[in-house]
Amino acid sequence: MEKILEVNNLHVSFDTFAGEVQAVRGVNFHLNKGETLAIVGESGSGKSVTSKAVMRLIPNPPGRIKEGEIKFGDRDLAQLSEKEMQKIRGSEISMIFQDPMTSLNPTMTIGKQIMEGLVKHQNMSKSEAKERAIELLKLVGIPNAEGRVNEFPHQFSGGMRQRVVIAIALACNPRVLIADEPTTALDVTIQAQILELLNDLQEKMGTSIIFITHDLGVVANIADRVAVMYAGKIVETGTVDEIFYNPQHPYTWGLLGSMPSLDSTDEELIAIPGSPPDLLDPPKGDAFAPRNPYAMKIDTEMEPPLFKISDTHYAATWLLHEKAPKVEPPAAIKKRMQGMAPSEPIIGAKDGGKNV
Amino acid sequence: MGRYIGGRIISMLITFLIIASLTFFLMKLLPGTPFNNQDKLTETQIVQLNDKYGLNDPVPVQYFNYMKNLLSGDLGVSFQQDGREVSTIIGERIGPSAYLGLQSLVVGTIIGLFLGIIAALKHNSFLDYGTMVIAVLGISIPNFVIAGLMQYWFGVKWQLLPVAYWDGFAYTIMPTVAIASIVVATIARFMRTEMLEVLGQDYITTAKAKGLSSTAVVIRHTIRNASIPIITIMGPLVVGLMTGTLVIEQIFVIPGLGEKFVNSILTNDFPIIMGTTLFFSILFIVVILLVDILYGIIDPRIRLAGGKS
Amino acid sequence: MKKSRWTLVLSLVLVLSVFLSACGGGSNNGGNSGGEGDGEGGSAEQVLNLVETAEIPSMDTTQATDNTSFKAMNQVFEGLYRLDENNEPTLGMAADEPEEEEKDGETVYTFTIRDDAKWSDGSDVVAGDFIYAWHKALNPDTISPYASMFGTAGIKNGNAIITEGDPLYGKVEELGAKAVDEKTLEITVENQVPYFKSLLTFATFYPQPEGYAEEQGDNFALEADTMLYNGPFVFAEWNHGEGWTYEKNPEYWDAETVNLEKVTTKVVQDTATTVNLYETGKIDRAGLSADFVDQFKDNEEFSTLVDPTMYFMRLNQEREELANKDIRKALYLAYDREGLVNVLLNNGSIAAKYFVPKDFVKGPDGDDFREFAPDGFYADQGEEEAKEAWEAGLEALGTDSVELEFLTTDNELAAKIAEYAKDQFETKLDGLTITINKQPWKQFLELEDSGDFDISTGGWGPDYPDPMTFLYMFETDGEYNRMGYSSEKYDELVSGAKKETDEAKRWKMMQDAEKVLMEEDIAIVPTYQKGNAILKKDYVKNFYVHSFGADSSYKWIKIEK
Amino acid sequence: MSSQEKLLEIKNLKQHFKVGKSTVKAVDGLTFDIYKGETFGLVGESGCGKSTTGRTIIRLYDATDGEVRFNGEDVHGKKSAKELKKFNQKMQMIFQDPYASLNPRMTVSDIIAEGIDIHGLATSKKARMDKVVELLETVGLNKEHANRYPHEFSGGQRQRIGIARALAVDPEFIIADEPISALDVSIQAQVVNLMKKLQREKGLTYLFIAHDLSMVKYISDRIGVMYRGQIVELAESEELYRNPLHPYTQSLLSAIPLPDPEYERSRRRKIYDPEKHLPKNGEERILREVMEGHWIACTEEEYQKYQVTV
Amino acid sequence: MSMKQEKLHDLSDDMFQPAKIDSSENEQIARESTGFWKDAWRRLKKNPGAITGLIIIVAIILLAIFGPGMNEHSYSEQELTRAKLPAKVPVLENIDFLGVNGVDIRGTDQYEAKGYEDEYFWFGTDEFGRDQWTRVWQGTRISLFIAAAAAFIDFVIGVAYGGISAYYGGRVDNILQRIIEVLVGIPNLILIILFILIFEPGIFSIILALSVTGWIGMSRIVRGQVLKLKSQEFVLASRTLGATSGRVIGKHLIPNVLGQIIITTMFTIPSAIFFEAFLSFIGLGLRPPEASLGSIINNGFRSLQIYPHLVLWPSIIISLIMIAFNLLGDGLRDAFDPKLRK
Repeated sequence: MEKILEVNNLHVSFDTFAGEVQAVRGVNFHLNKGETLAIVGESGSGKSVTSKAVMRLIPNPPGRIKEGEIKFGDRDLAQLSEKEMQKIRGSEISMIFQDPMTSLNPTMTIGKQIMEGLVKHQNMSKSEAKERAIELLKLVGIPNAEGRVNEFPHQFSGGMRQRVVIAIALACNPRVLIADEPTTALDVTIQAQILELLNDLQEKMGTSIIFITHDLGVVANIADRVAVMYAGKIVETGTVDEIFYNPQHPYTWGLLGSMPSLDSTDEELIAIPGSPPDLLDPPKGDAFAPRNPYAMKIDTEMEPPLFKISDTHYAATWLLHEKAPKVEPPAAIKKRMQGMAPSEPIIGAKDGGKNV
Repeated sequence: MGRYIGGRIISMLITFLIIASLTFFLMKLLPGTPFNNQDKLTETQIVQLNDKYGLNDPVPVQYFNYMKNLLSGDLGVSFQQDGREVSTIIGERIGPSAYLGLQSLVVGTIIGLFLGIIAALKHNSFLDYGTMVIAVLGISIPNFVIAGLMQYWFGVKWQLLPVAYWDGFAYTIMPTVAIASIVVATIARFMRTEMLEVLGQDYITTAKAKGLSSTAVVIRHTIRNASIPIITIMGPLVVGLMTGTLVIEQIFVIPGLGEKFVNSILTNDFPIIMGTTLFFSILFIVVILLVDILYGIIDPRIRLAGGKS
Repeated sequence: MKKSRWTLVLSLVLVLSVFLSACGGGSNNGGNSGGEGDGEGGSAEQVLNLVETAEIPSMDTTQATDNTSFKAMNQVFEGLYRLDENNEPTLGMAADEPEEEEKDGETVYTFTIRDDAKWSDGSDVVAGDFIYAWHKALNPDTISPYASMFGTAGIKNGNAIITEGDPLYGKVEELGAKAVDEKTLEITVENQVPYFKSLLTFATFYPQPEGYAEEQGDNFALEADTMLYNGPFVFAEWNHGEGWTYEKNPEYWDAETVNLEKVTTKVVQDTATTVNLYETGKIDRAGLSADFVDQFKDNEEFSTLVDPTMYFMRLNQEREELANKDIRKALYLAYDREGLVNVLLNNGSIAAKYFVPKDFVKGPDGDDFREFAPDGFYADQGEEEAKEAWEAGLEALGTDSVELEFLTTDNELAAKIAEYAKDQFETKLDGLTITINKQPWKQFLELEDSGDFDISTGGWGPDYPDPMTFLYMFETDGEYNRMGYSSEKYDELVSGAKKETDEAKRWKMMQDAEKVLMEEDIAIVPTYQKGNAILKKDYVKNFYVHSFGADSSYKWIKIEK
Repeated sequence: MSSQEKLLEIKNLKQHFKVGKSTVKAVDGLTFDIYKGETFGLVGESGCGKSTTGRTIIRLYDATDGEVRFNGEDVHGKKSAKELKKFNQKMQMIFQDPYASLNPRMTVSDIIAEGIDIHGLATSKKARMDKVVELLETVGLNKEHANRYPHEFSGGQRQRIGIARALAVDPEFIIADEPISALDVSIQAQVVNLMKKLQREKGLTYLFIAHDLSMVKYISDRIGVMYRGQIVELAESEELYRNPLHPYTQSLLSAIPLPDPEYERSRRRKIYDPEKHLPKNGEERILREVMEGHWIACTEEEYQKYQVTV
Repeated sequence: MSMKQEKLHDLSDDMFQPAKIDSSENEQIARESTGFWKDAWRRLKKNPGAITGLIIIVAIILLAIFGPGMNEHSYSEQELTRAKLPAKVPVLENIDFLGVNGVDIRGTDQYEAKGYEDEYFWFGTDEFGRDQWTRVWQGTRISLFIAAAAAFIDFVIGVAYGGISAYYGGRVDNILQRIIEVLVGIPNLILIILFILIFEPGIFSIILALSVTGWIGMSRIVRGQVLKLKSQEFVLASRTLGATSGRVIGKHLIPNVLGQIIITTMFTIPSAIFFEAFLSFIGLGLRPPEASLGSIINNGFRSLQIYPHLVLWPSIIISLIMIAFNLLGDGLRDAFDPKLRK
């Protein structure tokens, strides 16, 4: 599989009044061509920062990429100048943001906002760009695109605005689309529509997507592979089935366990106790240790490396160390691992219009 | 929209009438009549003069007469400038004030916007502080001191500009600078705040993510959105400037309205006080209305019909 | 010929010291309204550039009340007489000195109007124009603030017509003035005064073009083109609030005497600006406030002039403390006038312990009025005597502390003088506290008029060349007494002098009156006689400044470069 | 669902807002009861009026029309300050935004003790502090947190502080207005577990407002589905999920993504189009009980049909 | 994947014993406790402009308090023989370019000329021979007092008015806002003259005059903020707890508007000083020999060209006050802005 983007040992810090906040602390992942990689984690886990770092959109100051490389083809994005980066943004890598209500310029027609990228990257004339903008609006499912291209953002509903944002992002046929919680602010039915749209578009255009979310339901729906982030690090990564049906990291267990399933009975949800660590002063050892009911002494001393479970599946927990005691995952997780887990990962099975 | 403006105009008229009435009564509270300074008048003559201008009538009668005349468009005649129509006097005075005010506004706004933008883009840098200090300096030195210094250095010492009078563009330069310094400071500070606000908005990130250059982001997305709220402070600023500043007008010998207004109050020239007050209020109310309408035109989010959406 | 130096003293215009009734003389060769272009040509262009501190409120001779208006009118209009270089009335519209005729104790003067007396539209100035203007001034509907001038001049029924309740009230046709024919004007005087002719130079006695004025109606004299001129100049331009421009009047009977082609006048209120304009050659004459004197006193173009204008403090004698003569004496003596005139004013003003000014009028013997007491009263007494008097006064009052309110205006100079007075009084007179009440001009007058003060500052300029223009003020219940002063002896002397026809006796009575006021009663505290510091280009010749009536005349000015 | 004692009865509740010249009918004729000790879930998409309903019940807004009876007393008829105070003590609210719901200028102890102060529930400073510490411990925090400021806490912690504040006055009934929608998944479970625990221990009754159907289903005994200011379906939660009758409910349920890739691959979404669902001849849909405890807004004709299907 | 696999084998078994995790530690907050004000102060400290402003303000306030007492002269003691001496400062007089050696701009040593060789007037003397140093600081004191008092009144009225207007909203708001519209329309110079007449000139009248319409700006700010705040959930929470309006306003609204109020006050003070200077310019105001910075500048202004020291020192101080308050105000705005909070 062709790796289109590879992030190695990425560190991002923010200098605040209180000191250096290490938001991302050595993240490694890659994105294959045509796939959707979901990065899951709670707020403050560094997932958004990671994605912004890829786009080099971390405001500096206070933020800065401390070290690491972001390989995009043969280029290292971390090293590019701002000018070179501008050529990549919007044309080769695009981004969609969380809140469609605020991510559009309120005083510019949506047509112009779409056209900007086209004019910049594809040297289109205004009229060409406008035509293309209308096409894009149609593509993302906005009815009466010819008329609406001249309207302002406030004349659109939230879901429609998010479609516009997607149209902007897709304008130049980017190879990578980074979607930073694009459905979090939307209602379920609208969310479903947007997810369907993204799936469709990916099929049509073959774009690789990094999808950032904290909603495991959405992950299950859209992802091919999943990276679970905690406290600025990736703690488990694998295919979607591996993560959902054979999770290995206690944090992943916690995440999965804390969601009720529709058929669940009255049993208590698995809550992860406490709060994520303060990245101003990350704890020694495994950052998850204080919240981990299975924590071992080594967790408070040393950071766990990524243990390999399969070719695609890695997890950073000392529980996978040969000397670690075998632990029983919580009941709900066990149920997942036994009952529902298919023996083989079903990566290729994504095709075939599963959604309406 | 038509209905909205209609409604606004009616409420404006009411406000206007209340201002007219209150000013009238307040003015009547000022001790003395316009004729007590005419040193050699006898009591009889003062009575006669007061009679001539209806000043001996009971205040409600005077009020009634004044409002009656006002509504028929008659502002009366000046007491101090014997017999001249108030409207004529305002008419001949407003020109220089308005010209100077608008010129200062334009110059000040341009420089102020520029400084504000620079300061915001270089937030917390030396340039930011430097720019703000310059902006603040503009309002930090009393403007009669600035004006006096300029007049001395540019006018007398170096003879670069005319010392005073109102006789062409060269004559407007120093007063413009003196007045614009306040505008610069106000606009620069406001713009800086707005810019910082806008720069933190999500749509700026969207624009950057499109790959636009920093310049394009600043010009197309930031400045425009940051400038819109400036319109709100423009209203009072325009009125303040158009109506002239007494100090600058005196120093540079500009026959403007500010000087006339202050002197009318100090000489109990009732018709002029009323006339200028009403003129100011109308100007103020109208400018505010225009600003609101303009706001609606410039900011697509605000639809006039429903007020702010 | 009442004219108001009052407005001079405490002008309408606040900020800038009105103190300098600035006007400037001289010219340069530029000649446009801005007066630019120094050093352009050889032969001197007859252009003069001046500034004024206030705009002209009125050009209607019957309505004007202020200095600026009177000065402007003196250049563009002319009465039967006008003042010359020596402040003497010289023939104006009158062709000759009038014929005098005594009749039943009344004197009838018959004036002949010059044949070549013309309005600027070429029409004749006729006797009826005088009568028209004078009637207008007296008519209750159009009453002139200076209507009392007719009474002062002694013109028959002048007082009665404007006195409400008098059988003649409002009957203007009863005035002792008649147009016998087009060019003959007959004036009946019921009460002869020596300054009669001088008064006729005053604006209230100017003619108005009857037909034209009627035609213009309410617009008459409101703009440069709604009036006619019969003086040496006409208004070429009158931009209210900005300034005005005179041009030589070709129809003027004495046009050949007039040298100036053009005079520009701008309204400049700020002295600093005035000085800067002078320094850059934009104006030819500038009045200086004390702040600028040090800067220019070594300059050749600097000069000072003394005015017959007096400054003094009214002591409200209805107040218990000030009813005490010792207290008044203490205040009179405690005040160091030398410091005031030499340091604070610094403009040629003279420290004064008298009320009728120096160099103002000469008596029948040819001596200045002041000769009888050249240094004023209590001239040799000072601080020590002040303290003694103060102690005596306090004892009489049975107290050891006195608080007095010092009413003054917001005029900068007036405020300064008040500040100085406060310090003088408080440091020299133990137990005295002075509170300064600084009020805008209008309110100042209101408070002073209603007696709501202890001490107030005042100034007075002459309306006609006679000590009476000062002395009549403090008659019991006089309009300008305002401080509750009442002395039978004084009243007797003043009213006697008014009636006395023997000049020498009259003179003596007036001197006695001043003595009563100042020496016996110490009714007021005089402070100084006004001086003016002036910068004038030396190529401006014959700039005549008058001690009463209009401030100055431009008729004879010549530019010599 | 212990007893069937009605704690709260809502009849024909209406809340209309004037926006300029037009009127927004945020809540338009709601009728439902909440039984003592149960959790009643109210779901719907944003703008359907569910939050307004909660706020109107607790009198943050004055109802345009309708009746709210709490323990048999008409809440909105109450006038005197004393009665109102008593009511405020019985009914409490937990808010959505953990950042906006705590006053940034107050310490946690002052925030929690606000109710104690208002109702004079503590006799001394010490008693007040003890109560605060007790409440902090109840919600899983401790006394070291008492003197800190809200911004120092994580979202979950803040939400728990909000719960402690509501508990401080010992209420019987709590309106939870989307209490977890702003929280991370792992934290949502903390809060939900806490709420359940509190319900067990203190016999609380909840009105749980949310748009997250899986969580609502998990916590609620009965659920009302709101659409455009009205309840379109109301049933016990199991029943509602198993047997959704209203097309809108069906569309909502079919749109929820579940953390199960297998299921997701096969999920089919139903689309609700209100235009196509307009009742013929303009008849209004009324909430009718098609089977015991299962109510649905329908026309007479539809009602007949539903009865047949059921 | 950086750690080498083989190294992992070296770990001791002991390390894999369950750790005792104190559950309460989960909730521990590592950072030191910071209230809003502390936080803002920390941010302010990092802003050199604001700190410079603060230092200048403190220095000027101290000088205004102690300056007039730092020499033996009083602010009203006149002595015309020593009028208009330029500045002369011991020690510094020897450094020529500072211009504080008693020599006027025309090169005459005025101290020598007037016979005051042994005296020192640090800022020179005015036209009455009063010590300019004492007067300037006395004036600063009065200016600051007037400004502070006016700002205080603006604060009280503005906060109450704006607060009530926004809190009660609806009709009340409508009426109160109309009143403001009218007030803005009436020329306040008329009102000021009325005050000066009724209460006689002096500090009190000026403060009242400044307050007539001065509070409107404050009330607008407060109104805007309260409108925003009153629908915030913490306010709703307080109301559901049965809080009275007084409590909601006092405990919730005001403390949250306070930042804005302080910033506004920072800008009210300099504008009050300026307005007072304007009143001096048109001759209204204080009762001499009381003086404010404005009136001292105005008096000295005309001697600018010949006695620059009369206008130089007070101008520098008034400008410093303006700059300092503006810098501090801007700094506070940044410091209080929650958007910049991390």
